Amino acid sequence: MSLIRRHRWLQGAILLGPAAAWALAFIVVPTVLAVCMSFWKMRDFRLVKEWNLDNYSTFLEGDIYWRGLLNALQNGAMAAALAVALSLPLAHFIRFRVRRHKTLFIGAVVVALWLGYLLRVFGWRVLFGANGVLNTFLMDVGITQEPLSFLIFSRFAIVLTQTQLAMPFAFIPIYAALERVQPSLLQAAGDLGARRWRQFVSVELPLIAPALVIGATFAFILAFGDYFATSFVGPPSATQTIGNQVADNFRATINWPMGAALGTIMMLAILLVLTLPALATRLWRPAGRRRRDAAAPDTTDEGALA
Amino acid sequence: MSAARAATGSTPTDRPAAAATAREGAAPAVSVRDVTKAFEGHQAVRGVSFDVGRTEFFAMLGPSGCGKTTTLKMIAGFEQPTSGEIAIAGRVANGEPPFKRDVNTVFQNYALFPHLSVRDNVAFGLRMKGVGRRERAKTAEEALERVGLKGYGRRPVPGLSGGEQQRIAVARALVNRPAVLLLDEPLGALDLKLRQAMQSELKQIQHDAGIAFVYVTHDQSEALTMADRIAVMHGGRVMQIGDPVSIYERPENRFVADFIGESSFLEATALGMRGDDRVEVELAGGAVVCGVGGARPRGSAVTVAIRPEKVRLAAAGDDDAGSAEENAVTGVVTSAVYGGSDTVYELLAPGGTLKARVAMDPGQGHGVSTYAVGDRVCARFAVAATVAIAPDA
Amino acid sequence: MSAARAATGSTPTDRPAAAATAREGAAPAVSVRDVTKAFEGHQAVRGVSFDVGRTEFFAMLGPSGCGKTTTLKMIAGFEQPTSGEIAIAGRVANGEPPFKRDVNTVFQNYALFPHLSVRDNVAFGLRMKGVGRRERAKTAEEALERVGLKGYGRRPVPGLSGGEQQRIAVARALVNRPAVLLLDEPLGALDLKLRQAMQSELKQIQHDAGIAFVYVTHDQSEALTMADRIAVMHGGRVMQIGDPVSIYERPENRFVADFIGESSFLEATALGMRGDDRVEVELAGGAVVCGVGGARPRGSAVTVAIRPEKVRLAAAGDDDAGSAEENAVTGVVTSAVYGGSDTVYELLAPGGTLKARVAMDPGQGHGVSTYAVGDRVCARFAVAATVAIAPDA
Amino acid sequence: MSTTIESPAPARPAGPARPSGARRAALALRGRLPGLALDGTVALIYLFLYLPAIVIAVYAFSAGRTMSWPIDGLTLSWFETAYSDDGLMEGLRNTLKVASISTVAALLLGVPAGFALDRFDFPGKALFQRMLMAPFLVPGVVSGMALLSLFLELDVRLSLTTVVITHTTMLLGVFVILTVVTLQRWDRSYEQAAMDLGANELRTFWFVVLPNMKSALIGAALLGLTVSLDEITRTFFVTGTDNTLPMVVMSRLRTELSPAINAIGTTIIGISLLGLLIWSLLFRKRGATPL
Amino acid sequence: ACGGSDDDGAATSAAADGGTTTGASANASMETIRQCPVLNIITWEGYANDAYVRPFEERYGIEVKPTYASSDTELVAKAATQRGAFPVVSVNGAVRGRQAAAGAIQPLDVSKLEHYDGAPQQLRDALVIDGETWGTPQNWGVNPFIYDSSVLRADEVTGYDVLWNPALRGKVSLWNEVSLLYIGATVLGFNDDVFDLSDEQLDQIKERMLTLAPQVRTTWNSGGELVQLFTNGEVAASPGWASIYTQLAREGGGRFAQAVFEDSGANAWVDGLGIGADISEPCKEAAYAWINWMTDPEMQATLVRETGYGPAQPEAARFLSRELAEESGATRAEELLRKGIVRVDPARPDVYQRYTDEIVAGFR
Ligand SMILES: Nc1ncnc2c1ncn2[C@@H]1O[C@H](COP(=O)(O)OP(=O)(O)OP(=O)(O)O)[C@@H](O)[C@H]1O
Ligand SMILES: Nc1ncnc2c1ncn2[C@@H]1O[C@H](COP(=O)(O)OP(=O)(O)OP(=O)(O)O)[C@@H](O)[C@H]1O
Ligand SMILES: NCCCCNCCCN
Ligand SMILES: [Mg+2]
Ligand SMILES: [Mg+2]
Repeated sequence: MSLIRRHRWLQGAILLGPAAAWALAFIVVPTVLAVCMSFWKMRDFRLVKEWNLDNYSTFLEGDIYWRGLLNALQNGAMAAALAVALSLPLAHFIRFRVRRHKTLFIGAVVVALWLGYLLRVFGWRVLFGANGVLNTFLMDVGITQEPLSFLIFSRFAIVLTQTQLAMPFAFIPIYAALERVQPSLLQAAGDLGARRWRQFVSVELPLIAPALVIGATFAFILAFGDYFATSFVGPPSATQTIGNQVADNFRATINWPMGAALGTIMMLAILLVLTLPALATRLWRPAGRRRRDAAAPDTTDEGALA
Repeated sequence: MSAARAATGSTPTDRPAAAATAREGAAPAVSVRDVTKAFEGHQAVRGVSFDVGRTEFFAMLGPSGCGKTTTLKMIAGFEQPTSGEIAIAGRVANGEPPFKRDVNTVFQNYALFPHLSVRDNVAFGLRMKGVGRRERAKTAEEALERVGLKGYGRRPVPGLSGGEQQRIAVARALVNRPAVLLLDEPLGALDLKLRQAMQSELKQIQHDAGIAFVYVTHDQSEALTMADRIAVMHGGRVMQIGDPVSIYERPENRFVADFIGESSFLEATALGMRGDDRVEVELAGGAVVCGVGGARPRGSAVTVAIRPEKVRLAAAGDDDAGSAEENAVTGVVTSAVYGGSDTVYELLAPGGTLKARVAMDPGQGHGVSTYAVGDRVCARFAVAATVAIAPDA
Repeated sequence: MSAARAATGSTPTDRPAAAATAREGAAPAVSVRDVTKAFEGHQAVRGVSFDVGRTEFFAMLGPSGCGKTTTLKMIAGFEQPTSGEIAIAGRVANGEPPFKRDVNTVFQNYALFPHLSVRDNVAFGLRMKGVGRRERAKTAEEALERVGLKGYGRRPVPGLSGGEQQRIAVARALVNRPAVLLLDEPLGALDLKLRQAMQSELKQIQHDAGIAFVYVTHDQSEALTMADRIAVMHGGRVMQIGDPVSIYERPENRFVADFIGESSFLEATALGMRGDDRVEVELAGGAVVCGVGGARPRGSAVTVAIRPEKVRLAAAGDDDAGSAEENAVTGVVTSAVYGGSDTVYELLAPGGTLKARVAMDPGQGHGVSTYAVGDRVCARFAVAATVAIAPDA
Repeated sequence: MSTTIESPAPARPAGPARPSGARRAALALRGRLPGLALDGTVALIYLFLYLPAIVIAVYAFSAGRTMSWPIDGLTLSWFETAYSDDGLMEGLRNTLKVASISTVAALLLGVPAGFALDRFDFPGKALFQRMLMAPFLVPGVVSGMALLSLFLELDVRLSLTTVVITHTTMLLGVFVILTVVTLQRWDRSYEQAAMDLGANELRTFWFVVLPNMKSALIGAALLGLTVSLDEITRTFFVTGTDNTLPMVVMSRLRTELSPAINAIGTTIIGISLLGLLIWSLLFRKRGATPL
Repeated sequence: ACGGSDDDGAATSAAADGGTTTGASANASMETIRQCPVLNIITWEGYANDAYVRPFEERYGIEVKPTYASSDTELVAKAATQRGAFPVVSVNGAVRGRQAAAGAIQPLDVSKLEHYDGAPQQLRDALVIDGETWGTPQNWGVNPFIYDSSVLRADEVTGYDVLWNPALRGKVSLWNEVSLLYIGATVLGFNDDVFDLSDEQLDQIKERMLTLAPQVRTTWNSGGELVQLFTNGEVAASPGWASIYTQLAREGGGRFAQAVFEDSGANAWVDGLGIGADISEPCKEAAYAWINWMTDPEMQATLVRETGYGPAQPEAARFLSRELAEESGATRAEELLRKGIVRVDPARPDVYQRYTDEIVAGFR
């Protein structure tokens, strides 16, 4: 009996071993290293392993870093809200209204990604430019005299592109959760007098609440860390995001420790943002007990995020 | 189609004016008129008509895929008929969404909301109607009490047993005081004992609530014990409508005879009438028997249906002749299966295989089979228990 | 525990040497010895012992959650017993993985591999044994033919009906020629007609294959009609083991009497013995009846169990006395439920409620209830059909 | 694209004898309105998702160099330019190489691990799962930065290998979780049936579990490829002198903005959409969704 | 100018037969060079075009693989984080110090540079620190101010003050780079040592530059980006590069004009070629071959035609049309550079970068 136990333990170790080793080498060690590095400094463009808090005090003092963090948080929040808001009707439509070729409808959401992020951002820029399709049309028709300038190099453009960037990633978990909502539950609600909208609000939404949180989280993280859209279509003031600052410290100013410190701060920010919805979900369900019901994504989904 | 029409025994569908008149005064709770439903070329329901009285317990009975659920859904408003008309409490409901219909449904899988507590499930309909929180809670608790689940209000739904969920689904529907309650195999998932307990409970609830129940089941014994009237369905059509006794004792066609309870079918040829509703036939193997049935042209093929439990057996002897009230055929036992309270024998008889379910003689203690395979026996069954139907009807 | 031990009627578990001896020669196909299984503190099986003969059809019968599946899984090797011993064809199997045991299982949900064709499903076991492709295909086709599914080989599994899947699952298991076939409620998902058809088919297959079947079911009529021997389980224990007739006619405790078929229970006090195995008791309401049972101290509480179908009713009259062979009690009808082939009456009788299932008189055509609620009737039932058991046993 | 959208039954022509006909038609229309509004919203959402692609495709066929409106005539020459552009083609090759190797590597590491996580309990399991997801959940800059720190510290020469390592690390957690989630929905009795029929653990996994995870694995692989093909933020940190297509595109966008890039993008999305169409027509019957 | 400089004839044939080294040693060095699997070059876009790369690859039988940096800082960072990856590193006056300090490049062996002496002294000096030669000049330029002639008249464009012209409201673009500070310094007259400005001066610059906010539509990071901004009508004026103007002149149909503020502190620069640290011997040989290849006067002429920048070898003028020789300032390097501010490493690059970021972040 004990032999079998050990045998089974061994089986687990063999299956888990490679992934665990990989994770140790490429997740744990780099993270620890990056955190350590954030307490070191550069001298003459070379890394010096002298422990200090300078990078963090620079962060605390530097107005520009705070602005970078706030910009990123704002981007994340907007994209999360909009990506979820757009994913919901889409997912609902595919789940409950599309009968055949669901694959096509779902796949089309993902394939939109395959144009490549850069080209997608670029496409918006072309579309919204002063000589772009939209402005030319508006001026030809006579709706506007001058090109609309808010369309591009603006916060509006950032929100638009980042929402588009993040939407498929919000859509996937939301659709997966909706796929597990039995239509009979909505029918039951209708039977009990709920109009379509109430069916959606009172039954559908609560059932997929955890997936909404997951989808919003994905969208948030993508937009929070993104800096291509901001520098491509944003106003100059928005080009400073904390993600951009991390990148610049590595790719430009060669201040790795500062970059690592900002990266560490990003990790902390994400951790905070991730725990908030987890707490909220726990409060959301007064019934209390965590349970695996028909619609909620599996606990591991939640667990991984919480 | 013809079977269905004939079976309704009410206003023919090609005279809508008459139907309209019927709606005044005490219109039926549900009136289904010549309804069909096609799914992408597949006809799920093919011209179904029936009325359900205001306080009637009406069962739709039939094998899997016969269109029961589809018909129920059309009454509830989840599906729209391809043709035909559905009226609820005298008002044509075609095109109306479910939330405007004065019906409620108990779903096959209960469809309780997993994110709500038991009480919030029951109170859902009231909430949709805008009833205040306090009153909602009170009414829901009362409804729970009525189905024997007092004190369950705060519990979460997942984890409740099938029987409990079933009763909550009923409470959730009844709390809205609908004119009609639709139930789709509400007991299908429960085990025998619980099913039996719930059957009488539901019957009681229907009686107390004083409303119409439309009850879908594929379990004939459930339909027989619970319903005031039964519509037997097959392949999207209604094969017969009637009260349990007439459905059981006077099946109109082979499908009903076979689906409701058991029947043996013997092939025969019509000889002539004996009285108004008795027909005399000659079994394929030679014996002459008499059964209940309408006029048949002499020489036409007839099928004779006999219920196994209506057959008495005796060792074959000299006096194996029938009488005016009782048929008698002689056959050879080909199998005998012990079943606790009875034994089922199969006889090779003229016209086919005749089954006899012989109850233990109540006076006798142990269940020991009386006849062995190979024995020649005489089977007797009342003329009143013999039904002559059209072959393959 | 004690019930289970007493029931096995074979080698007591505290004498393993004797058990070892028994294994030589024709050891039983399966031998379960004092097996328990605990899941995280919850005792699912509590000391179960039984033997299954080489060609026996053995049923495990009991309500949901009584430990049937768990016991079966331990035989199959999917679970390991917490204590006790399991031997297959005389060889102790504890600790052996399923793929080394000479048993095969037909799963409750069939567990047919959805990614394989019907033939590849059936041939799976052969493939694992390294049988060549040609021979595999041939053997699989033969097995399919045997279960009446000739020509189904190339079909994909999803989309097959329940009955078809069930037969494929049987073919897939049988093709490996196991010493024992384990079946976990194989017919649970089928509807009544199909279930009955499959019952005789399975019985036939078992007979033809000449191997042991261990058959789990919670349907008593299934167990009664199919099994050579039945183990009735309850709460992880075996309550009684025996052939169908003795289980049905001589229940050893209230659980069995109630679970197998229906029983009425009347409370009584022991008066004394009448002969070897007849005990005379006085019902709580006063009447004296006699039943089958062992010695009881005078004055001790006794429960008397009577099957509804063993009770005959007559209008209450002057000669309502019992005889040496027949008990008689007088009661008032409190309910009468028509059920197609019979009517069930409930009587308020001395000692409790007495049910009587009165079959339609086969000589009578229509099922009309003979007695109405409130009627006083005399119920008669044979002494041989009256079983005296310990109260709450 | 023959797709069917569930819609309420067509309104029946109201019979002449029925005064309720007009009201019923109005009812039917009103009942259909919310559905139509949803259809419209969804059409707009797809348009939103594909607008950039449409714009890029239009300019891929536009003769002019500058991307202003209206376009200056049509041409296919940008496609020719693109396909004969060594830099772009090499980028494309590198991208496909990186995406496929890291997807396969992450599957090989992640599926067994997910399997073990489904079967075995050990202290810290939840933490371990979360840790695996971290590289996917943390912004790309952070995980790119952390891995670059490692490579710098170890003095590893940046190359496609470091890119593959980075992508594999990013995908690993996703695949583990997908495996665990799939297995949780998987009926164990299939495995028991296989063992019952004589298959040991390994053969059970190979012959029964794996084939049935196929669609989940295809979905995972597609997701992996999707994410890897388009990865820039992490790649940016750890790439050496060999570049993936997004990196090439980025450097091109910074300099000449050749419409050849539009041609590449148009080609990729065109082929993907075609593939998707074929896939969904082929697998229509099973209704298997890749995700 | 010391010995070793080639005569005209030899230089002319350099491109054809691989330089002036004798046959035997040439073969030996060819052998060595071929052992360098790939010649990786990190440089600006435009400095590794097919026009130079293809014939070199044919000549030496090895592959040249350019990696492009989009900014000075990226040039430093990439070479520093990937030490040993790039045998050839683009070095310029503004980054040589950081590149050297970070250990990204190694000092050159001047004796192996065939055309070193052909470059004007001022250009060579721009790449020397403390007597060590870190790069050999390749190109130079004075950054022009580019504008849309339909928005500004030429006579309005006299200095960087023009950025504040009301006609340019919302139509200005700026290079998102520390050169922003140099523009501010010029406008404020801090011409003495723009590479070592004090915090007060930087604060003043920041304040002044932020008054540009209403004028600025967006900033640019790369030449291609600015070309798009102009051609798409997004902006009407921006400081730029000669190569950008060259491109705009080709595509814009005379709409765009440039002005070089020779007398009011134009940004001037010298780009050179250096050799990366930690590279193998064969690749080092190949790197020298590339440097000699690119500084050969005839190839320099090609470079002028491709980019529009001034050639580091005045000799190149011989292979250029008179117009182009004039326009590129081929023979006037020292004169033109003296008027502009030739960029060198700032004393405090991180502080400069922070001020730049803060200014940009203050635009809209
Ligand atoms: N939405 C649908 N699309 C296509 N066919 C359908 C649809 N719903 C039902 N059907 C088909 O219509 C027929 C009748 O189905 P229905 O569900 O009404 O049967 P049922 O009598 O309720 O059977 P069961 O007892 O199995 O529930 C079946 O053949 C079924 O496959
Ligand atoms: N893996 C398990 N972990 C914990 N408890 C279990 C497990 N398997 C079964 N049980 C419990 O053991 C008891 C017996 O279960 P088992 O499945 O054997 O019942 P059963 O007789 O087959 O019932 P059914 O008729 O419902 O299939 C039940 O209470 C069940 O909840
Ligand atoms: N297209 C080539 C661009 C080269 C620009 N060099 C500018 C150097 C500034 N230090
Ligand atoms: Mg149904
Ligand atoms: Mg079970």
